[in-house]
Amino acid sequence: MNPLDFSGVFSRADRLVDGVWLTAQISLAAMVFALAIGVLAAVLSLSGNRLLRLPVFAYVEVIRNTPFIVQVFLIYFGLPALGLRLDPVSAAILAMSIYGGAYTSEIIRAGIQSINRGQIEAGRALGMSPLTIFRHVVLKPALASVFPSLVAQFILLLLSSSVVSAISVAELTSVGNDIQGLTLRNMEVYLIIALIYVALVAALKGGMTVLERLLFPFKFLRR
Amino acid sequence: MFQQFSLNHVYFMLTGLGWTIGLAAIALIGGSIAGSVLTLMRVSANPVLSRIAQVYIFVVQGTPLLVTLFIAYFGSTYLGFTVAPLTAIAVAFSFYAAAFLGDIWRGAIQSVPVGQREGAHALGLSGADTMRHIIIPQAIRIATPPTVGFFVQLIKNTSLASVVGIVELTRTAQIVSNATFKPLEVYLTAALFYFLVCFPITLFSRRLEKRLSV
Amino acid sequence: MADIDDTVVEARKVCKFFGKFQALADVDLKVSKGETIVVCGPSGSGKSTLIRCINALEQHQSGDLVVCGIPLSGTRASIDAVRRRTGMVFQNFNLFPHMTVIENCMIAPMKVKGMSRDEARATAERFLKRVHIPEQADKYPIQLSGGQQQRVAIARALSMSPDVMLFDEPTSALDPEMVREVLDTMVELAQGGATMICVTHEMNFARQVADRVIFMDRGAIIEAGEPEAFFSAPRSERAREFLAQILH
Amino acid sequence: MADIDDTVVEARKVCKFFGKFQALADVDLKVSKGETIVVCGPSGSGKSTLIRCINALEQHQSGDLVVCGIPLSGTRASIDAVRRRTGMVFQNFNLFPHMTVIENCMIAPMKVKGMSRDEARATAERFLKRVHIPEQADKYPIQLSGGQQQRVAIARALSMSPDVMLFDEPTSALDPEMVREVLDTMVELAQGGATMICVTHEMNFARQVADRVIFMDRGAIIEAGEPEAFFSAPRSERAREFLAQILH
Amino acid sequence: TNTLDEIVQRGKIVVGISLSTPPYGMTDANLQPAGFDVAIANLIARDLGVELEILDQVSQARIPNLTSNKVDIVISSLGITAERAKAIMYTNAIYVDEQMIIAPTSAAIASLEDLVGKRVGVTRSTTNDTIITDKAIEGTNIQRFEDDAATNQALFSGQVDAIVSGVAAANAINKETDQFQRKFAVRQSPMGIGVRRGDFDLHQWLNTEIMLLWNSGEIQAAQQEWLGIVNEELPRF
Ligand SMILES: Nc1ncnc2c1ncn2[C@@H]1O[C@H](COP(=O)(O)OP(=O)(O)OP(=O)(O)O)[C@@H](O)[C@H]1O
Ligand SMILES: Nc1ncnc2c1ncn2[C@@H]1O[C@H](COP(=O)(O)OP(=O)(O)OP(=O)(O)O)[C@@H](O)[C@H]1O
Ligand SMILES: [Mg+2]
Ligand SMILES: [Mg+2]
Repeated sequence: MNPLDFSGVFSRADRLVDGVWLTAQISLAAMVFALAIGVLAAVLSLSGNRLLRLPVFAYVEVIRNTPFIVQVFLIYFGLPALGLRLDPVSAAILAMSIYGGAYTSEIIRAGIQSINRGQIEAGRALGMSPLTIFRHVVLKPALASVFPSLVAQFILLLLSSSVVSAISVAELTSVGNDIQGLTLRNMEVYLIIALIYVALVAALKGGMTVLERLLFPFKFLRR
Repeated sequence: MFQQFSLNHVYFMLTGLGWTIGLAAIALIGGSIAGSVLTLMRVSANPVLSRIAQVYIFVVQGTPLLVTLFIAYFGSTYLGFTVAPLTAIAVAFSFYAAAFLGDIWRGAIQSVPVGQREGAHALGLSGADTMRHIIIPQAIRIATPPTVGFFVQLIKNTSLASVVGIVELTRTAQIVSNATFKPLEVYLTAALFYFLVCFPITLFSRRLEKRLSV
Repeated sequence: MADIDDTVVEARKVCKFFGKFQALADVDLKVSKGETIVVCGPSGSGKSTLIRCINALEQHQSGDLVVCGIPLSGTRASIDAVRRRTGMVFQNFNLFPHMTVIENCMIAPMKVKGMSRDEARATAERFLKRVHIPEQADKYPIQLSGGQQQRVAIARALSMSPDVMLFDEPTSALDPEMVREVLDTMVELAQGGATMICVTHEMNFARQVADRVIFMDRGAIIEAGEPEAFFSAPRSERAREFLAQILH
Repeated sequence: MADIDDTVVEARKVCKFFGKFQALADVDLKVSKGETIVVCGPSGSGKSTLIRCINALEQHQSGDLVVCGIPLSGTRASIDAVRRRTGMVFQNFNLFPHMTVIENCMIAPMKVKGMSRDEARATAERFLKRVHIPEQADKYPIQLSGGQQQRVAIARALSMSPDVMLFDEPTSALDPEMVREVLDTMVELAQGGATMICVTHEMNFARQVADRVIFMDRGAIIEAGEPEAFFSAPRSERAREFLAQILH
Repeated sequence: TNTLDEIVQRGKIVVGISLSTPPYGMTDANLQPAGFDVAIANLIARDLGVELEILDQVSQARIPNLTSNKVDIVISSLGITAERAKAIMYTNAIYVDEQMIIAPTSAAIASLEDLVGKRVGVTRSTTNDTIITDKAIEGTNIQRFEDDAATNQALFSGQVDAIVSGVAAANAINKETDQFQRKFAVRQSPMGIGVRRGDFDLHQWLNTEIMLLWNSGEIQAAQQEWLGIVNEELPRF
């Protein structure tokens, strides 16, 4: 049995830092887009129109029931056949957004459904248009009520970014794999990588907690 | 030297699918048992137990499953013993699933209104009877949709088992893809297999959700 | 929109069905400017449905309903116009939990009437003063007592300067000690000349300010009259039974 | 557990704190067998806390509380014993939604008293008859009206044959017409000789059956007396104010 | 413990091979393990007089499998580098690969300089990777994929301008299409068998075996059959 030897990992700390940075960037970008897709899909899936609901249903089910890696491959290797050539980072962000959007939309749908009908009626009784009601009466409390689930989903999205190493995105896992290849110190690399991911998740959670307090102060009030 | 992507390969991938389903069963059973333990710790009145569970959930949820599995399988050598691949999988997946199920189930238990617990206590029901006859039956209805949703992700995550040398569906796809150099076709086939396994489950979960919400 | 006479609400043979169930049966009602009407009746008798039809939250199926001079025809335009000119107060307040008290009162004037933020704030402050809680303007609804929340809801409805105020059991979700403060606010409103239709079982309130009490059962108006006459000598058997029940 | 005299509940200088907040301040109370006590007072005055301490849902911090002859010492045994001998009815019914009406009434006799299923069913049926809804036995709570649900809750508590029944605002979540049926059931109980402590603001009920009315404010019992005397001439200023408020 | 004795005693050698790296490790039309690494493993088992058990492994598991005793040796197109040799022991080389640049036939690429500003695909952690990383001129955009199929797919779908590949893979591509061609060789790199550190008896036996197999021409035959070329000389150390 080899004793653990971290020197080969530590000497490449600069590359790990680059990897962490890229992981953070693509994950944050994907979270923003996934949220946007999620809101849109949730609204469509709650519409009375079958023609709008059905595509959303298909989207959500196909994405949730197939491996993420396949979605990544299709976007990176498949789209060029249709004339759309994305660089690896853009392809990764797109794939993660689509993947995250499917889960996010289900969460947001639940949030919108949890809004008391009375709230919507109050908006109507005040003469607000449906769009105004959605924007000012429904969306914010809906997001507020499902915020913890959204954060949990975002954490999974962050962790899923490790998959895009398959299309040559030099994020954290990919850098880790490179170092493994060079040093053959797999256990050492994984231990360090795991620590970094836990730290990233902690940072994300912390940031989201602050954000929650800023965006939804009314959740934390007591009489 | 390139092979044509043929029916033979599809059969090969079907054997991988068999492994995937077997692994999923192991993960679901192990995860449910470990998840129950963690849930009980998490909702227990003992602050130390609940705190340990909380830290556990945080760390394991934040660690990529591949790394957890890697440490379970290869890390044991550093402790001076070896484990069989299936043991490592059962352990790693149980630990991983426990962290998520513990969270989901705790939420479900806590979302049963306090009045229910008080109603039971006021009748003189013991803590265990209250849990068994009053809280859990109601929590199960709340917990079922997210639990089923997580199970689907768990099934897809069994693809990581290739790291301990098990030739499950994704690994067969890798092997075939590298033999035929047709990754798109091969992975699409694999995706279809996953879909056929998972879609009925999510559909079931949707039905359930609808039925429970009325 | 000829408002030549003083009629604010006029219903003629209004019927409303939920599927096969008839919730309103040939309802005739005329409410003039400045009147205060109290509607009572057993649960499920159609009280809420009636006032929800009046502000177009529900669409009636037959009969004529003219509110603030606008015939409710089911068109978007008539619905919008009626909703702007009616104010509604719900049993459960239905304040927007994510907005402060004053924001609750500003959002409709800004988004519906197109008021500027400053204008809306000034209006909102005026009405919060009217319901005696100007000092709560920057709190969130959850920080207020039930009675205070309901008064905010009244101020919010008033902030659109409606021609008629509709109340649907505004005090029945309140702790007994808070009922009083909301009723007092409503009495002031009525005495200040507002047109009001109130679904309520607060008989003392009815005695104090109602011009007419309307008793409904199974979707129909069974009896209508001055409060004293109605309470002391209800004409119908059903009204007698009902009054016996709620005045335990 | 010597029950030599007829005292069912005896509180001496009972204090209860939530953190630093004192919810009960030196409460003294003695309730004898067969008595009906009505507790009233403003929101937050500690009424619920008092009866929750009596059936050990909350643990008091100082003073002595003896219920059905058992000193509530905080031990598991004393808590269990007291909960078996007291029945509680909540404002929101707290029926178990996943059980039928009769199952709601059978679970405690079976699990706590070890009755057989048949025995428990017979008992439950008896009490459902007592509250006049034997025909609803196989429905689920959600299929019943609020008044019926509360009567099931009473039957469920009775099915343990408690020495004292505790009611925490049993009618305040009900539609006005349903209040009557629940109060009638409670009146029957009281007249049948049950020992009862009821938190309620139904003053007619208090007049009809209460042996004593207790008025609480800020955790303390301010006044106690016969209903007529209390309502017509409350001694304390606070009680006067309070009564003025709830009897709008 | 002496791994060599153990192998003989239990009558079985467990060899870690990746079955997803043709032509080294793969499955044949009957889905049986095949390829150059498999052929060498068969020869070794034959000469040890023991049964052969092949354990399929993904690239991250190659070394941990070895160091945690899950396998006896690793034959997995393991390129020899100084840093890697700190983690495991290498036997003498069994094959010397030539790293080629493959690009569209129409592309004007003749030297490392021509790759500046271009996207060059390579399979992560392979010798190909090590070499191009080492040799590429500043400004070359190296993109690493997880396996050869993905690397080749990147070339086919135009996501990279060129890839670095071993001779065998280059041959295979050329057999399939003439849209892509070898441009130039970057360097030669030897591949060995991986042995646990300290397993000197086994290491010595394998070196002996490799020398004998070379002398009998069996290594060359395996190279010819699976890789399509035969090395003139194998470096020894
Ligand atoms: N959206 C709806 N769909 C179907 N039936 C409805 C709907 N809204 C109301 N109803 C039915 O119409 C009848 C009248 O309801 P409404 O709410 O107007 O009664 P109410 O007099 O306000 O009673 P309550 O005192 O309980 O508020 C009831 O039987 C009710 O079940
Ligand atoms: N679990 C608790 N934690 C902290 N404070 C509490 C808790 N339960 C009650 N209190 C506080 O104790 C005080 C008394 O509460 P209690 O519920 O006994 O009042 P009440 O007289 O029943 O009022 P209401 O009429 O509103 O039911 C209140 O100020 C309340 O905020
Ligand atoms: Mg109503
Ligand atoms: Mg209370």
